[in-house]
This record gives sequence, structure tokens and C-alpha cells, in this order.
Amino acid sequence: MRQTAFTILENTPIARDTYRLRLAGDTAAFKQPGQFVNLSLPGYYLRRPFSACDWQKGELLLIYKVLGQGTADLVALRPGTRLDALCGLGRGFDLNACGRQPLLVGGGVGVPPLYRLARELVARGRTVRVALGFNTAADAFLVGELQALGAQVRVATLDGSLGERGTVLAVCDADSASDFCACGPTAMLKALCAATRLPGQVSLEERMGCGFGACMGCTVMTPAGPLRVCREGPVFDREVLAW
Amino acid sequence: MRQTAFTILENTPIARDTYRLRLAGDTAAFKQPGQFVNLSLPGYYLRRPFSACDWQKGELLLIYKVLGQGTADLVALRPGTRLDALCGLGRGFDLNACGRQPLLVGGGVGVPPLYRLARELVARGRTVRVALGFNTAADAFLVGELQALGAQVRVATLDGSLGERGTVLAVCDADSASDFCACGPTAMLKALCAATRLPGQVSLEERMGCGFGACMGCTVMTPAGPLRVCREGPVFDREVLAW
Amino acid sequence: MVDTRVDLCGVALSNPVIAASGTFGFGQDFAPLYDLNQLGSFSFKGTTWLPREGNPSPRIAECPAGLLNAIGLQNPGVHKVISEELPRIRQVFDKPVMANVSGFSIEDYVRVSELLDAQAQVGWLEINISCPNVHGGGMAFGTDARMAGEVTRAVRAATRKPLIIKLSPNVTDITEIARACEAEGADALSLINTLLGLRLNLKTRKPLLPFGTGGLSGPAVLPIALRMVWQVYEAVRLPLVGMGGVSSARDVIEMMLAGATAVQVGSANLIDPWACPRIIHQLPGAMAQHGISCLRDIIGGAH
Amino acid sequence: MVDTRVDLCGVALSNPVIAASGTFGFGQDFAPLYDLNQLGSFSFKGTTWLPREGNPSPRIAECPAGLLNAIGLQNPGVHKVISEELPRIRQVFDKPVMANVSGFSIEDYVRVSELLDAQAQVGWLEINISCPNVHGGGMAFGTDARMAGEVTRAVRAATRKPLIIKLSPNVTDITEIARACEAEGADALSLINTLLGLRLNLKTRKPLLPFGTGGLSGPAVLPIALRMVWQVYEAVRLPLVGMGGVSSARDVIEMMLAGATAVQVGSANLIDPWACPRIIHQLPGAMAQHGISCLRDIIGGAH
Ligand SMILES: Cc1cc2nc3c(=O)[nH]c(=O)nc-3n(C[C@H](O)[C@H](O)[C@H](O)COP(=O)(O)OP(=O)(O)OC[C@H]3O[C@@H](n4cnc5c(N)ncnc54)[C@H](O)[C@@H]3O)c2cc1C
Ligand SMILES: Cc1cc2nc3c(=O)[nH]c(=O)nc-3n(C[C@H](O)[C@H](O)[C@H](O)COP(=O)(O)OP(=O)(O)OC[C@H]3O[C@@H](n4cnc5c(N)ncnc54)[C@H](O)[C@@H]3O)c2cc1C
Ligand SMILES: Cc1cc2nc3c(=O)[nH]c(=O)nc-3n(C[C@H](O)[C@H](O)[C@H](O)COP(=O)(O)O)c2cc1C
Ligand SMILES: Cc1cc2nc3c(=O)[nH]c(=O)nc-3n(C[C@H](O)[C@H](O)[C@H](O)COP(=O)(O)O)c2cc1C
Ligand code: FES
Ligand code: FES
Repeated sequence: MRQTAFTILENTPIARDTYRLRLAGDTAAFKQPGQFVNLSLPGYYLRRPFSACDWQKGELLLIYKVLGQGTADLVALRPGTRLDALCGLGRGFDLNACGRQPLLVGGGVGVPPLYRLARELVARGRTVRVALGFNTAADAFLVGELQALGAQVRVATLDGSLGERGTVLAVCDADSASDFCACGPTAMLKALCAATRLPGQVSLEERMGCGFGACMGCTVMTPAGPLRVCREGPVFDREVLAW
Repeated sequence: MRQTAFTILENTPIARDTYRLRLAGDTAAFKQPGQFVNLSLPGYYLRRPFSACDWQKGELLLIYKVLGQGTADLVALRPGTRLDALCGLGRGFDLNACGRQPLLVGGGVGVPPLYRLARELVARGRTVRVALGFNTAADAFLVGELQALGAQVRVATLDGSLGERGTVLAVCDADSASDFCACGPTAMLKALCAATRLPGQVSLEERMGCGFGACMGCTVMTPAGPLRVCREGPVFDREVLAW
Repeated sequence: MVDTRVDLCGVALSNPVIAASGTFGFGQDFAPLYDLNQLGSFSFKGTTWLPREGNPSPRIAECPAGLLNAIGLQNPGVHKVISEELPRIRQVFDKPVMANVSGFSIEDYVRVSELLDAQAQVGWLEINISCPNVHGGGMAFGTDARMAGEVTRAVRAATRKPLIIKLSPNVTDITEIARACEAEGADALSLINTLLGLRLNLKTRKPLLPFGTGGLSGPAVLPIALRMVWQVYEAVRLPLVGMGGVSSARDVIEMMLAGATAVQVGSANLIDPWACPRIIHQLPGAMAQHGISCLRDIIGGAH
Repeated sequence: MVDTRVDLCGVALSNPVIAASGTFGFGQDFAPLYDLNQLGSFSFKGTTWLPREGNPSPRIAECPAGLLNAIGLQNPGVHKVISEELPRIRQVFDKPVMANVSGFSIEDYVRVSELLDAQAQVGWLEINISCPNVHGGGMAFGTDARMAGEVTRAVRAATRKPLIIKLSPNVTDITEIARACEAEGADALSLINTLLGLRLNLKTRKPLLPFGTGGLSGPAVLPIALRMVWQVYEAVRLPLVGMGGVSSARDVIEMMLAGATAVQVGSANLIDPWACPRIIHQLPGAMAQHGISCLRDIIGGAH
């Protein structure tokens, strides 16, 4: 974990209520796709957790959706604004646990961390398939970018306005996959785990007090005992959760 | 009263812990020297009151001293920052009550409103004398600017490092004055009233909840009953206070 | 079109937003800023039998997301309120106004209430048994169920207006006090008054406020206010007037879901003089956003 | 050079800053960030007789200048704390640690305290009779003077370590509880625990936290905490550990002027993991600014 003062480089809409937030600052703390930042927003006491969508030396990319008051206010922040963040939080996706044909499954604001994950898997020569689920075409993002990495991308929307009609499960070719990595709403993750017996890693979301293990605010109950999403997660082996 | 979103044009030191804050925004609400703004500072619940030092169409000048945490944070705000303010608050100096040779007496952060007052009095052809008191030379400000208006300025410092040694009383030529207008610490105002029987107006300071008359937070007791510094003041006739 | 109307003890309000006592004077400082008839109503400054100058200064101390006040019930006394303030209110406000009554003895509460009971403009009496900023009286009535009941009974006998008792949050169990007031004939309860707080002046190394403590209000107290409204809603059958830190239409909705029939806005008026009309203006949009077509339907909806 | 040392019940602290229970785990998440020996001490997570998984999620709700928590005393139980956590603490912290003890019956408090009493690393027992986030027990002990006294007496008999009772702010008169604890042999009091609060989820129209209410902490509660420390300082002769919203060296000084011998920092750790060393680092400068050469001299200085 590292505390970094980032400066906003870009904060622009890319889909309905969805923004691309490019930040300048030290990114050395990020080690794994699926790790997150805990971002301090002016006027709010608690920080907001966001997955790292991608990073390079000195630059971090987040993609956020306006969900409540804090993210609504974030939209108004202009380039040049400084934002304090705790970086490199949590345990991300374990690339060594990924097989040769991993299936990446993302729903809604669970999609961003899959970008970095796909990038690293492609770099390791894996055949990467990506299944994305959105409510409607207007909500979709990162589709082209993931394709540009060389991943095979399939999209489902609930109303059929883009790709298949249905949930992301409709476009999950689990048969040909060696394993899966998934991030999205809990209901989606559970449905996915129910639908396949493939080995897999899932990234969970929980309301957080601290984001680095101090408060027990983000605990998820597992057969192995209570685990902290911010510390033992956010990415868990499905076996650990027994989902 | 008017609510204005100001933009900082300039925020620069002019004396020890003392800053000149030039703001762009609507100033139509200011009618009298001695009126004040109530400025909202990011991160603080209550607004901060500051006297208008001068204004013109679209531009307001404040001079503030770092006194507590809020003013300390204000120093860090850069040009371009927007600050919300309630403008044109309070009853200022009554120019019609000023005689032909008014003596303006200012101590410390009580000096700023005297600038606008001197300017308007000079414009009306009055012979304006100004007596200023500071702790030490490093604290002095507005001396040259007041002289440039055509006022006769005398300065006292407690350590004698500038002008006379002593309190501002040492440089108050009350004898030749028709009346006085004073702003500064309460102790200074009381001493001044004790030292002279001239008619006079004094501007008071009090901690404020609202700044526009709603909360009774700034009440000063007078023979005429409790009066609100933010509404019946901040400028009071010395007779009203019976000082 | 959304419906923002509510009914408070048989008096119709066009919307649930009522400016809170002590943050709105007698309305005169706000009348030049906006049409007061936009408000559901307002509760005027706590009025006592005799005129009061209030406490020495300073009376205000800043806090994180709030403030302490120690005004000490400065007011012109009930006779002048009736002879001077009510006529002036009539000129700027057509609706029933809420009369906030403060006192130092049961007799005080009764005689002020009797006089205000006779005023047609007064829609409700709001009996402040919870002011922490006066010595001898005020809050003591609000922190003891027996005394709260006694005040209620005595004032009940003195008025036929809707009787609202304003509760203190500085108690172990607010439901006990609430039930005592209900048992003695209160028509509604309003809550919360300010929480007892303290700030020190590090330069003088003494309390900032002249008698040490003051009353905490503002957004800082919102979660405590919501909790108490929630608890009292489950304990009594009376309508509740919720307040404490409300600053936006979403706060109004949260307060009503917790159990409030009407909502007072206090400290927010001080830092934003247009807070009440702003909130009222935001209400329809916030209702639409949360799928609320009629505000009355959500009162206590979270239980 | 300024002197930041204080003495808490005969145990010397290099400075008065103690990380508060529940915001510092067992220290392990902070040990990689800075040398824990910079701290005066830390109070570890509330420890119970049996292991506890804590409450369902969500456990956290944001508030203006603070948060609600409903952790529900998740902890591995006293046996594992002794067998696993204390040895791990020893590896990163050379000083006496404060043991925060929670329970659901007097017997619970006693048997956990007995076991911790035997641990050389433990400098003080801090008995949490004020946790609002567990059903049956916890806060009930802290809101009733008789029960608070009984817990104190029972634990007093079980330990020779300095005994600190941690008080609940959710009471009408905290001095009554404080006096009961003093009478039964407490060596010090710590205050305040969290204030009972509530937030609702406007989307689901239900409370955000699973059991409705949670405990409010953070800067929002600072003025209430200062007031209670102030009141208790006047009511008892015991040293006090002050906490509630402390986020800076100036807050530490204000808390000590109000009456605290040592000061705990809680929520601030969550939003700034380096809050404690930052505050400790700021202390000498803040002391110099306010003309304080020796911190011990200002304890209760505002009275
Ligand atoms: C590990 C992790 C990674 C995430 N990555 C992303 C991402 O890449 N892009 C994205 O758009 N969103 C992401 N989220 C969700 C994001 O944190 C919330 O949308 C955001 O906190 C909402 O803030 P708000 O102020 O708008 O909501 P409000 O409801 O106003 O916030 C109130 C409080 O609740 C918390 N909260 C509200 N919703 C959530 C939620 N869904 N998850 C966690 N905390 C919540 C807030 O952090 C805040 O503390 C992630 C969440 C977690 C836990
Ligand atoms: C009518 C009026 C005009 C003023 N004009 C000027 C001016 O032109 N230039 C200038 O430098 N100062 C002026 N002051 C004083 C200025 O308001 C305070 O210095 C400022 O509020 C301190 O804020 P702070 O956050 O640094 O102090 P803090 O002590 O951190 O503030 C805490 C609270 O106390 C209030 N407060 C603290 N000191 C004072 C004070 N002396 N007067 C009123 N409130 C105070 C703050 O507003 C805030 O609400 C004026 C005050 C009044 C009442
Ligand atoms: C400056 C001030 C003065 C107040 N005076 C009174 C009063 O006279 N009578 C009363 O019942 N409540 C009084 N209150 C309490 C408010 O009416 C309200 O109960 C409290 O402030 C909580 O609401 P808020 O957080 O919206 O301010 C006063 C509050 C403030 C801030
Ligand atoms: C997440 C969280 C967990 C807490 N757990 C405990 C606990 O286990 N035992 C205890 O005595 N207090 C606990 N507390 C209360 C704190 O120790 C402290 O009394 C309170 O938060 C006020 O201080 P603060 O405002 O600095 O946080 C907890 C507080 C928080 C925020
Ligand atoms: S958010 Fe605090 S432990 Fe995970
Ligand atoms: S500051 Fe509110 S009445 Fe003057």
C-alpha cells in the first residue's frame, strides 16, 4: 500500500453515467490486475474504492460509474484537481492460477479490472475470451479496447440492444475455457459459479471502512472463516468462498 | 444581501501573515464602506466574515490575516478557485454622519474597511486623516495605498519599528478632527472612546453563525437592547453602544 | 406531478419543510430573500414569558460538519411577540406558523402557551423542553420522563391548538420520554434539539462558549437524529417532526422514511439563506428519482 | 525540546497517542507502514470469550464527517488472541499494549480479563461496556450505573492490571456511570465509544446496516466527546483516556485540556493509515505554537 497524491489528467464520459478517469501519479504500488485504489473525494469522510483498470509508470486509469452522491460529485472535478489515494490495495487476480484459455467475465462496473487482466494474460500468450454483460448498449464500454488487445469479446445486454439478449451467462463459452476470472455484481458471480464447475477467481465488492484491513468492515463469511474483501480479496478463489 | 460565486484572481502576501485576496464576481450588493462578506471555505461548515476592503464592478478586494485554521487553509487556494460568498452584509459606515475632518482609526485586521471609507470620503472632498496601529513594522499594510488616496496617514507600532511607538492612540489627532470612524480590536475601540468625546462610529467583530440576522449569534448588549453585529452593525454609532 | 403535501395534526402543509426554531428568527430576515409561503411553515424563535437578552458572547463555535450555539433564548418575550412579531409575520406569511415555547418552570410554559393559544396565526405550539443553553430549566424537563409528562399535561390543559413537544437527544432512552408525552396528551413530537457539546479555545485554554457547553447541530448530528426518529416512531403513535442536520431533499426523504411526517431545517438556513426553498425545489426531482409519487406514502416507510 | 510523555495508571507513555480499539486490528496491518513503537500504545480489537464472526454486511455507512459501523465485535476469541495475536504483536511492538475486552455477561468479562491479566505484554485492560453493535449485552452495561458498577467490581477482582472502563456516550448523565465505576475500583475511564446512529438506503428504503443502527464515530462526534471528557473530569478523580473524532495534534491538545491524560485515535486511522504517526509528529510543533512545554501540565487545564 502506498499513499499517492494524484492529479486528474482526464475525466470524460465513455458510456451512460460512466467516466474514464486518468490520473497522474506514482503507480509503483500496483502489482496485480484486480487490485484497487481507495480514493478520497473532497467533502466526503470515507474514501471510495475503485479497481485499477490499467496503469503504467506515473499514470493510472480508472473507470467509474455514477452510483451515489460521491461519484456524482466526482464528475465535476476538472483536470488539474489533486486527489489523494491509497494505492495497490488488496489481492488481485493470480495469473499463475489462470489456465491456457481463461474466460474473463465482467458485468457493469465489474468490467474495468478485466482490462489489465486481459492485457497481462495476452502478454503471456494465453488465448483470452471475454464475456461482458451490460443493461443496454448505452452502458457498454471497453468492448473495442479489449478487442484491440487481441481478446475475443462477446457482449450481452439485458434488452438485446448490443450483442446477445440476456445476462452475461448467455455469452460465457465455459465449455472451451480452462478457467474463469470474474468481476461484477454478487448475483452475477453466484449465477456464474452455479452454472459452471470450472476453476475460477471472483472479485467481490463490499462497503469499506478503511480498504487496508484495519476495521473488519468488509468481511465476507466463508467456510474458512471470515475474510476481508480489502485484504484477503477482493479476488478470491471460488473454492475459498465455496460458491 | 446577495449570494455570489467568486473566482480568486489573486491571493498574495502583503505583510506578515496578511494576504490580499482579489475576487472576480458580482459586487452589486455592496452599498457602504464597512459592509462585509461571509465567505465559505472548502471543508468548513461556517462561513468566515471579512470586511470589503474595496470593490468595483465585477471585482472585490479583501485583506485577511491568518488567525486560525480556516484562514491558514485559505492561503493555499490558488487563482481560479471558486468561493461562494454572501455579499453586502451589514450596516457600514454612514458617510452622512461623517464631518468635514473625519479621523479614521484602524488597528490590525480592522484596517481593511477604512480603505474604501477613505476613498469615498476623499471623493466627497473631506480632509481625511488616518491613524493606523500595528504590532510591528512587518505587520503594516495599506499605508502607502491610503496615502495615495490623499489621506494623511500616521502609523504607530507597539515596538516602534514603524512610526510612533505605542498603540494607535499615540497617533490619533483627535483635537483637529470633527469625528471618527474606527475598526479594530474591541480593546482598542473602547480605549479610543474613553480617550475622546468626539462623535464617532465603530465597527465591531463578533463570532457569527449566519451573518445576516437569523441566529442571534452575534448579539452585542447595548442600552438600547441586544443588537446584532451582523445586521444592526457591524458599524455602530458610539452613542448607541454608550461607549 | 408528484404530491408533496402532508398533514401535521390536522393542519395541511403544502410540503413537509418547516424552518426550525432559532435559525429563522421571526421570519423577517428571510422575507426579503424569498416568498415565505413556499415553506410548509416555520417555527419562530423560542419565546419565553419575559424578554431575554440571551448569553454573553461568543455564542457560536464551529465544529466538523456543524456548530455549537449558546444563544440562551434571546427573544423579546411573549407579549412583544404577540403585539409586534405576529403582525409583522402576517405581512409576509399567510400560513399557520409554529410557535416555539420555552420556559424555566411549568408555570412559564403554561402562561406563554395560553397567550399564544389565542392567536389565530399560530398553527401549532412546539414546546421546547430541551434547550441546553439556559441555566435552570429547559433541558432538565426534556431529560426526565416524569417532568416531560408534567409539562405536557399542564400545557395540554392550556391549549386547544395542536401540541408538539420538542424532545432532547441528550438522554439514554428517548422512547421513554416520548411515551410520557404521548400519555399526557401531546399531539405530535418534534426531535431532535441540539446535542450538548464543548469546544475549547486553545489560545486562552478555556471553553470557547461562556458557560462551557453549547448545543451541537448541523449535518454532524443527522445519523443520531435519524436513529431517534426511527426509535420514537416505533414507540408512539404520534406524528413526528424530524430534524437534525437536514440539508437536502434526500435528507428530507431519509427523515420521512425513518418516521417523520414533517421535517425541520435548522442550521442549513444559517450557511445558506436559501436552503429551505432550495430543498423544496429539489424535492420533486428527488422524489421522482426514488420512485415516490406521494410523500405521505413514505412516512415511516423504512420500518 | 518539548516533553510529550504522560503516565497512564503508572505505565509510562512516550506520548499520549493510543490507537483506538477496532480501528487498528491487532496492529499487523499497520506494522508494515510504520514503526508501531512510535505510538504511546494501541488498544487491540475488542476481544470476547468465544470467537465471533461479527455481523452480516454491509457493516459500514458513511456520514457527514464520520461513519457508522456495525462490525459486531468480529474477533478470534481470547484464546487465539493470547496464543496467536499477542506473540505476533510482540514481534512488532515492544511496549505494553491495551487489551480491549468485550462481553455479553459479567462472567464473560471476568474470564476474558482473567486470561489477559496473566499476559505480561498487556499494560491495561480496557473494558468495553459500551459496544452498540451487538445484541444482548455490550451497551446495556454502559447505560446503567448499577450494571456498570457491577462489571467493574467483578473485573476488578479478576485483575491486578490497571483497569480502564470504557464508557458509552448514549446516556443522559455520563458522570453517574463514571462515578459508579470509580466507586467499584476502576483505575481509569476511557470515553467515548460510538454514538448510536442510523442511515437509510433510499434505493431499498431500508436501513443501510443489517440491524438498523450502528455506532457513529469520526470528527462529527468530537464536540460531544470533549463535553463528556470535560464533565467526567469534574466528576471523578480518575485519569481519563479521551477519544472521539481526534484527527490532529490540536485535537489531542484540546482533549487533554478538557481532562484527558491520554488520547485515542480511532476513525482517523481508517481514512489515513498514517494518522497516528502524523499526529505524533505534529505534536511538538502544535505544543510550541500554544506555549506548551510539557504535555502533562495541560491535563484538565481548561477547568
Ligand atoms: C474493490 C472494489 C472495486 C470497485 N471498483 C469499481 C470500479 O472500477 N468502477 C466503479 O464504478 N465502481 C467500482 N466499485 C464500486 C464503487 O466503490 C462505488 O460505486 C462507489 O463507492 C460509490 O460511491 P458514491 O459516493 O457514489 O455512493 P454513495 O452511496 O453516496 O456512497 C456512500 C458510501 O457507500 C459506499 N458504497 C456505495 N456503493 C458501493 C459499492 N457498490 N461498493 C462499495 N462501496 C460502496 C461508498 O464508498 C461510500 O462509503 C468498486 C468497489 C469495490 C469494493
Ligand atoms: C464583520 C467582520 C469583519 C471582519 N473583517 C476582517 C478582515 O477584513 N480581515 C481579517 O483578516 N479578518 C476580518 N475579520 C475576522 C475574521 O472573520 C476572522 O479572522 C476569521 O473568521 C478567522 O477564521 P479562522 O478559520 O482562521 O479561525 P478559526 O478560529 O479556526 O475559526 C473558527 C470559527 O471562529 C470564527 N472566528 C474566529 N476568529 C474570529 C474573529 N476574530 N471574528 C469573527 N469570527 C471569528 C470563524 O469565523 C469560525 O467560525 C472580520 C470579522 C468580522 C466579524
Ligand atoms: C442558533 C440556533 C438557535 C436555536 N434556538 C432554538 C430555539 O430557540 N428553540 C428550539 O426549540 N430550538 C432551537 N434550536 C434547535 C433547532 O431548532 C434544531 O432543533 C437543531 O438545530 C437541530 O436541527 P439542525 O441540525 O437542522 O440545525 C436552535 C438551533 C440553533 C443552531
Ligand atoms: C470500525 C470500528 C470498530 C470499533 N470497534 C471497537 C471495539 O471493538 N471495542 C471498542 O471498545 N471500541 C470500538 N470502536 C470504538 C472506537 O474505539 C472509538 O471509541 C470510537 O470510534 C470513537 O473514536 P473515533 O471517533 O476516533 O473513531 C470501534 C470503532 C470503529 C469505527
Ligand atoms: S475495509 Fe476495513 S478491513 Fe476491509
Ligand atoms: S450572525 Fe446570525 S444573527 Fe448575526
